[in-house]
Amino acid sequence: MPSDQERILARAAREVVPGQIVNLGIGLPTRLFHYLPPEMEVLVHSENGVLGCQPLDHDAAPDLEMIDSGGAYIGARPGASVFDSALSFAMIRRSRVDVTFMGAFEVDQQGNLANWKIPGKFSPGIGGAMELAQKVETLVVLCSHNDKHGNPKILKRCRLPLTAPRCVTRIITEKAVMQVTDAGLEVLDIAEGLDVATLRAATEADLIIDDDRLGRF
Amino acid sequence: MPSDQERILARAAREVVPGQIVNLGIGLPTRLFHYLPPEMEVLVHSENGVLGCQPLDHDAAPDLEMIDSGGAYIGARPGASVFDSALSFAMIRRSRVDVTFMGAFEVDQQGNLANWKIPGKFSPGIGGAMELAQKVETLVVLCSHNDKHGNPKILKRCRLPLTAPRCVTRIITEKAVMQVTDAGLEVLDIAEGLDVATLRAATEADLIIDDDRLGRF
Amino acid sequence: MTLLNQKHATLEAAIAEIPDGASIMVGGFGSPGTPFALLDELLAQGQTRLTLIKNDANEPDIGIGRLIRAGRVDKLITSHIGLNRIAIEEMNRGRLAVEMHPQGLLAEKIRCAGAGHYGFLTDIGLGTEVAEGRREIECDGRTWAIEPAIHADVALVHADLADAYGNLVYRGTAINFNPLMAMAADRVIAQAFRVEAPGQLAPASIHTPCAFVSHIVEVDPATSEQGRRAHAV
Amino acid sequence: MTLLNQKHATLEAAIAEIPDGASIMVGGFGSPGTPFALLDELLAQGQTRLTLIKNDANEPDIGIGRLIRAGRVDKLITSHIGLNRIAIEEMNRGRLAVEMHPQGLLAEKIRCAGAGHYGFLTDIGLGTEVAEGRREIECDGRTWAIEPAIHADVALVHADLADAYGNLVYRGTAINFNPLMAMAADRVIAQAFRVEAPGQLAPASIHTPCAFVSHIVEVDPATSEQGRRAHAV
Repeated sequence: MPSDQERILARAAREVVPGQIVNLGIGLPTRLFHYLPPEMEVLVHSENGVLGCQPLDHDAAPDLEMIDSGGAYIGARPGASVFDSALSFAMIRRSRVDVTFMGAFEVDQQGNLANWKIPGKFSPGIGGAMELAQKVETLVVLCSHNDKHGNPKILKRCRLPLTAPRCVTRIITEKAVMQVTDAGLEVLDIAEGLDVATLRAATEADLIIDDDRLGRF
Repeated sequence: MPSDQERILARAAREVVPGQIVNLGIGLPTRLFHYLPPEMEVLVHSENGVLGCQPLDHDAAPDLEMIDSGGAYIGARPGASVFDSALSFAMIRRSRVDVTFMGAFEVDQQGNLANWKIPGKFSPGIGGAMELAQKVETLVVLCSHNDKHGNPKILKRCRLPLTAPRCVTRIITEKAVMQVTDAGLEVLDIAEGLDVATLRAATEADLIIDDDRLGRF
Repeated sequence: MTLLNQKHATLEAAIAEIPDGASIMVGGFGSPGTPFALLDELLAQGQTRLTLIKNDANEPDIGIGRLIRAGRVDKLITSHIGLNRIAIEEMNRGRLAVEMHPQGLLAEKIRCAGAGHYGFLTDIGLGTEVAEGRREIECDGRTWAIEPAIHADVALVHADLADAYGNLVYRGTAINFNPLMAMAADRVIAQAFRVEAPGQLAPASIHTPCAFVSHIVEVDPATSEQGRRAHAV
Repeated sequence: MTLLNQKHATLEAAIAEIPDGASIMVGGFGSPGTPFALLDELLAQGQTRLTLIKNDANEPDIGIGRLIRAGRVDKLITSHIGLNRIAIEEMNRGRLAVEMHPQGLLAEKIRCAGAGHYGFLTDIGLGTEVAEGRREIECDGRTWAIEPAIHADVALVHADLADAYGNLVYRGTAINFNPLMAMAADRVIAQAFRVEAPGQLAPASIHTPCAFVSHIVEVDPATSEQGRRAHAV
């Protein structure tokens, strides 16, 4: 049986359209890399200055000057380019990256995202997350539905400092796929074997669920 | 006997120090190019995006994608680079060009320069002159001492719209080499065979002349 | 949305997407970098009431000079038009609106749009005629002028090499405004003398990454203005 | 003044020009592009009370991590220091002043200094904590934050190839902040794995033209941190 993370990643891979430019955030999203078919014409952008990352073969000696923004050694696929940090973020601010996948500490039903700071506990700096969140048209959050204490991460309103307001398009957890709409969080898919009541109980946000249209994943 | 222009250019060539980065304005200054010894390690900057212009051999077929800002076909010397217009002007605004030679309609004893517009008669746009004039540390004006009607071009105060205020370092005409100082225009060199009274008569600006230190060219 | 694998286009199809009244950035400083094939197709298709943004006005009988001559340009945002006497005449007669900027500021205003900012603060031109009409602001005890970014609907650029995804490599002094404009316009149509398969261009040699390019059109150097003649300039 | 033909320098001589209290930009995103040899020489020479400007803080035992650990850094202007627990501890204890910026704004603030402007106007971070303390201005009916440029006394950059005039070519993701910093600092010291004679680098492949570079130091890849080990990051 796939782990929760594998389930999230397999579902997330279905969001990617051939021909797109995709950014993968540090942590779980970076691993989405391995779920995209190698023959798929997608260019993975990494904000440290590369468009066209591809996973390294396990036995390949890494090129020490080729990393992604998470610090992993990468290869470059045909059509790849490398560039400076100003150009990399120009690409982001001009919305030339089609979709970004990001982790979250908290996300809420208005589409607000908090994923960079826990005051007093964790504040290493925002890195490139703010500009990606604010300017990339489609932002897909990949995260566990609840934190390690079981508390909901999908909230009515974020309590932590925001990465960007009203930036999230879609949320994929091990329990559900949710779309941010003007009316609130609409559940598109629910995990195989999970019932709606259990999903609601694990979620603080109000969920819009149309049983007739509910998918499984 | 050399023409007036040849005299100006030969004297101007002596201003260039090996190892420098030099910009040559459109018109007379562009021809300075041919007065620099080919073996001299100088990189000529042209604001359309090249550092390291060199004159083309007369019989060489031009590379149609290599021109200077005046539109002449050029070659590239060893160590040359080409770049976009933003980088080219970053180089200018950051004062990385050591010296620029420019023509003038008018120049005055405060070091003000007017070389881009004659209201009602000539206003093709300022091009790159303003940023060069404002930001390059050493600006040497190369121009005829008087206009074609014999009127002085070296004035007490410019009457035409300025390219930049207080930007001129030195002025070289066929009659004299003049340095802009806090005290006014100091004559460094006077043309062979010219006397001081004649020079003063051809000049509107007040000239500071120390007979004992006056050079000839 | 980017569709990397669907960028290769014919001259006709690429230019046909441009409507009347469009604002169009045009690469080039003089002839090098001017996308002559794209401009000639634009002339042939007849779009009108255009706003053009280009360093210069080319010469009367080539490039944007032809569009100006044909009365298809309402407004030109530029730095220097000294080599196009027709453009100067049209300007003086009030038939062509011309907005002039110092060349480096024009480049930065375009680059600023390409970087996704509103504008920048400069000291260039303070104390001159160019400063008239600009909004100024005090910062750290000095005066700065606000220079707003310049956007456009479309950019027409010329590259030497491209790949099918739209990565571009320029050559010589044909770089000039092209990479800046490719960042600043909503739709970017690039002509190139050769279009390679993805993977044929070295990643660090690419001047404009494909993310900025909408359409790529291969043009024959032999039939292009660039290849046909040595211009006066 | 530029002296093209006098840029080649030893590691010792180039770094010896840096005084105590200098502000120093350091290229690199993680290890790629970090000028390890220059930083190790700076550690050896003992300059102190430094202000460093770098995307990240490297890791505790390499690059600027060593300088921070040795107490030589008063202030760090950065984007993310998550991989250096010592830097985080020093920050939390108040022994290291840390000024954080979103990564793209940090890059632009440096680039803005390199372009010779005072600052730029952005909408990045409006409505978040990052906007606190920034001066804002209304333009065209919207609010924009003023982001002043960041200058430095010195930039330390890493290139793959150079020529003796100081033209630089970077490789892979080692480009990152290096070309921006080379424009923004008053004095630029570049290390390169190979220094060629002028003319060996293709003009359009040069990322940083020599006009921006003060000193060029050849470093042996085999003795550099870049070549010695694969880092965790």
